[in-house]
Amino acid sequence: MALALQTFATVKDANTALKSQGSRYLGGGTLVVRAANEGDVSVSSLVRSTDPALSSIAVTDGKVRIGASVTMAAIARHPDLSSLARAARAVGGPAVRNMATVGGNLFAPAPYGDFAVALLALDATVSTDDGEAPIETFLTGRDSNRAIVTTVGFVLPPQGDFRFLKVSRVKPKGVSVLSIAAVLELAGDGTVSAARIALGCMADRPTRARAAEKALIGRRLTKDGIAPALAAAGEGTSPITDPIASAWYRAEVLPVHLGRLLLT
Amino acid sequence: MAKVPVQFTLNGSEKAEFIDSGTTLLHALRDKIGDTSPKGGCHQGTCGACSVIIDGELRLSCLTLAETCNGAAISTTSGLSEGGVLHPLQRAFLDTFATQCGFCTPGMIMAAKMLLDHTPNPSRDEVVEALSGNICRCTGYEPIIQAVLTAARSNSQNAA
Amino acid sequence: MELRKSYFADVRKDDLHEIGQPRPRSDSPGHVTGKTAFFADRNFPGTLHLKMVRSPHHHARIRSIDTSEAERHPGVVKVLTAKDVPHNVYTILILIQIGPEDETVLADGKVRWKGEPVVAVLAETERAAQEAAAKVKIDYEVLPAVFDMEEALKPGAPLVNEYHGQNYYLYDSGECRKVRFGDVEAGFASADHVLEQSYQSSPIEHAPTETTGCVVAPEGNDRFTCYTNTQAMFFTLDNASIILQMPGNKLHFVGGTVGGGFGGKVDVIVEPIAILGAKLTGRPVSFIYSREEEMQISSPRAAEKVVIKDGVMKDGRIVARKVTGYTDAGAYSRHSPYGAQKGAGHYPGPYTIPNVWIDTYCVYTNRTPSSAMRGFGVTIGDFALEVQMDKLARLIGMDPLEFRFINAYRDGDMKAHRQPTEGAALIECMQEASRAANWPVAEKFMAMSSYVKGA
Amino acid sequence: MAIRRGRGVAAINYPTGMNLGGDPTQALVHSTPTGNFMVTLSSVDLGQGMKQIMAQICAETIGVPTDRVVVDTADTDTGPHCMGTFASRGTHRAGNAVIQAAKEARQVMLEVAAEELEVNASDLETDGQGNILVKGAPQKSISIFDVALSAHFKRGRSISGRGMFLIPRSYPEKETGAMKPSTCYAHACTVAEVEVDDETGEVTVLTVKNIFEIGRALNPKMVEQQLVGGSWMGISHALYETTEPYYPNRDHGGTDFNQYLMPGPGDLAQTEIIVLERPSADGPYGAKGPGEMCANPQIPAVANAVFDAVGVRIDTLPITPERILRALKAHAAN
Repeated sequence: MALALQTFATVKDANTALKSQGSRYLGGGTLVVRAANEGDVSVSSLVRSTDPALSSIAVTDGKVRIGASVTMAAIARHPDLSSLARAARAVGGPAVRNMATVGGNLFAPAPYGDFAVALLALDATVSTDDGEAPIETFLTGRDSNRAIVTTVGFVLPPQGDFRFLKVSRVKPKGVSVLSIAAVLELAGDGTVSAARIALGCMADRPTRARAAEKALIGRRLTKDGIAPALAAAGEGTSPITDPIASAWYRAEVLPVHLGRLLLT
Repeated sequence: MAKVPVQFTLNGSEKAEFIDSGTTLLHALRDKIGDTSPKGGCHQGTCGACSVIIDGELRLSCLTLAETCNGAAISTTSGLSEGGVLHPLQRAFLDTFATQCGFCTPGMIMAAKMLLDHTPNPSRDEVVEALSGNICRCTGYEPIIQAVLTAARSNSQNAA
Repeated sequence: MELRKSYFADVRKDDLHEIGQPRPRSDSPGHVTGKTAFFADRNFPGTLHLKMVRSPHHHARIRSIDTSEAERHPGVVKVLTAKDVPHNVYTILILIQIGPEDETVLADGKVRWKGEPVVAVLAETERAAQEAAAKVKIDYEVLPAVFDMEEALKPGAPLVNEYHGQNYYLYDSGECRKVRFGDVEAGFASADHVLEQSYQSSPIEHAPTETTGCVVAPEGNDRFTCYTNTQAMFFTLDNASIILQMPGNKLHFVGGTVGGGFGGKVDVIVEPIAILGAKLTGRPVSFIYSREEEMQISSPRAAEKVVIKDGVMKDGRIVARKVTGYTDAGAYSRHSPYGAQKGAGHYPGPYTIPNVWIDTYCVYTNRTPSSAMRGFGVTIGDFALEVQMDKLARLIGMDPLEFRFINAYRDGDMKAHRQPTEGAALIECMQEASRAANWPVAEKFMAMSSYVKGA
Repeated sequence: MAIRRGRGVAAINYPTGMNLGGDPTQALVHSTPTGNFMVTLSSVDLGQGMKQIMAQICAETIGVPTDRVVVDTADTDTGPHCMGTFASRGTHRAGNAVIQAAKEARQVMLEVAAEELEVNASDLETDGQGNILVKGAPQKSISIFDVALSAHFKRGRSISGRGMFLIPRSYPEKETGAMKPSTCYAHACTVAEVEVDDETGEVTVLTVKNIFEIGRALNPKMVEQQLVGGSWMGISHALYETTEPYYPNRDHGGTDFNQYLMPGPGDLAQTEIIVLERPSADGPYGAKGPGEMCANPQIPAVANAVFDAVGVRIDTLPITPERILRALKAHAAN
């Protein structure tokens, strides 16, 4: 079967088309067209939707809703999303960022998917026509997901609460050794009152560092204050081994980089 | 095999072709239209040799399906020089010896053009960032960075 | 870049007009306008696309190959197996009488590395070729494989390549290329210190931005024009002529404009099978490596292991050097027997050492065949030699740069392979490095010269 | 955390050509009717600039400006044999063949000019601008344009020449290894300065100072291209490159430019290049082959600098952050 593209005005119709065997949703093409070019013949039909809702960014009262077709470049240049620009720019080079979408990033296997790491730390909600799901639930079940992601929503943290770090061997654009996103709320006395930390490459998909989060509560962001969190950073992780780095190396340097992110 | 129509402008001139559905823009440009300036270095989105500008955005033609470009304005390196006069970037790449094998050059020039169109006087870091999606195996990048900075300087001198 | 004309001014005339001038490159205008024609920029109507079915196993016997379903796949024009290749067992250096023929164009009865080509599919589109390739059924009996050079050289190791009969290349000198100069054991016995160290590398890819490939067009008169990015036109033509049992006058190769080579395009891999496809179908054929094939299927720089044992005096003189080099050829020879012996001719490096013993081995393992790359036979050896030099200097408490001056070769010094040194310039390079890097060395070293003493 | 700084040096030589296989290359040179010169070869340009350099060599030998020379190469129907572009042999071997062919063509050109000017050919010289002059009497001259016209339409001479450069094969002696593996050697010395992050093992190459001795810089800008790119590749080999990161295990080989690691444009060391020229006895205008040599000395220089910085030896390439970190941990444990 030759490859064919079907374009639909609505997500509903695209979802219907995706039910046929051998079909796959086409976002920016960085995953799907690549697979086809590389000889993945399991996909014979590409489906896309030109629904404008998929390409919109709405920010109201600190609540953000980003259409799944919004590109990394669009996020990086959006004036209301400047705190996320660093995470959006962590994806690819300029051309890839003009193509790679928020929706696609949710499906990118490690070492890709740096923006999904950020969304996990933001505790985003992922919407499809079937309803909404917390991102963590969505990521866990993403391999069997068939419904088109339409939007992701989250509450924008106050300026300075969101931190992001990507470590790569090649600069300025290289894939991740690991990536870390964190949303930290500080109490008046400077101690951490709430923390969400998400990790990239420490499993085959973004994961939360719950033990480290817990160990941060009530602590100050000092070398001594974060020490228990760093000691717990690797708990529950199963880092990937790939051409970039081994699981051993990723596990070894995770606390180092988490420490540097927390102390910046 | 079902053919689908595509229509867009390439370097300002109208193009219309019937192509197989699912054909990448890179193949459509090279094999159907005959513009071989975008190169296929990886077909994975990892080398940048196929970079083109679509509606003012730098894109990888190897990962873009041609039929998604209907109505678009596409620019490639082959359309940069006008009336035999080289674009300042082309001039700078030539004058500063920034080409060796030449295979990455058209993609590099497209990426650099995108930068200079929006940032006429870029810093070195901005040049590095703009070229970061493009692989060169011959030059070690420094000559290319210098060529882009040279082109920016010559632009600003011409504007002054 | 700066040209330091003060060095060697007495042996150089600078009275040239065109040489030494930074003339613009004649190919650059084509590059910057995208008009330079690389091989893949030639487009012929009706071109067929060739895709390889490759071995998923490191070492296996092929019990059977069933191409019937692939042949029936829409768009498929031809499916090729070993029996279609007129002279299927070949080796490229046979042109310079370095045999035996040890590699198959398409695997016949056995595969010896993961990725080895077994079946070639020619179809109207790349997609049809990929789909049909997935329908080729090959029944394998997996065999034990060996990946480590030292394991491969042990008795009882799986035999990688029957055409050699043992897991190393047999030179006329035996299991390795040898250089013997002076008495190395006497040198070690007289040394103040002896240091033996081992160095290793893994395969390295040329990674040119343009992948290996060719487009073949039948000319209609029983001749075939092959547009190729080979680094060696007649070398490739002559090997294709042997493999295809086709007189050379039927072959016309056009190339010379290559998107990066670095040694990666001197194997003869894509051209013969593409010409065969064009001959058997009467259609133009395009066979271009995917990036994945370029990275993992095309020959890399060989992995090497280098063991260096040195005897050194407290005053800095190296009095004995023994080098054992192992080149990991992978499953087939390609250029590796040459690379290993090129290494033998390169050691002990640019130093004058009275007692030298060199053994270099070309070893077969079940991995991607390696071949030439920029610095072939020398790059990894230089890494080993120069790290060893640093260790020796520190061992005797000497400045590493000064230590090299003491041992540097000069005009007239006899090398281990018994050629007198000519045109040496190591000392002057180090003198300039001392200045440029602000790494001072004793005045006596700055006063040295590569010229023959007293001449 | 500590960023530790170190520097290292390495000095190397590099052979030109592949004498152990026999090493021939041929060239043909001919003039067009209006005195432009065609060089016909089958040598391959990989990006190093073969076409341009052969034009300059031919121009120098004939005595015309380079833009009067066109190089037609790598068509086996027209170009005479060349062994290929590898082993740092292209410029050296093809350059010598072009010189020989161009000398023969020049001799015919001077003979035709001599007939036109009614002098002896040995009394003539070229001015490098397209004219042939009588030595000592430069007012008596003829343009190469007119000489070529005369040769073609009046005197029936072919201004052309054949060039053949062969290094005969050297067979290593079995027991001693006595051999002549190469014709001439290029040289280099590199000093590298690095910073090593001792918590992550990451290495930053701050500076490389490369001194290269290459015989003759035939075109200095093109030599610079090779040397700068080669220096980058050397650093890349030292710290990044492998198709099999877990060698000899075959798993996890990179299949794209994201997984196959090389320094990006944001990883560049400050690179200084200094070139010395000791012309080789048998090179074209003294040139040696610099293309491979230039990527070698950075590897040990960086390795030695890493040791200087953190006190651990990494004797396995590439020198990855993981190898450094493992060595540092082993070092600390002892």
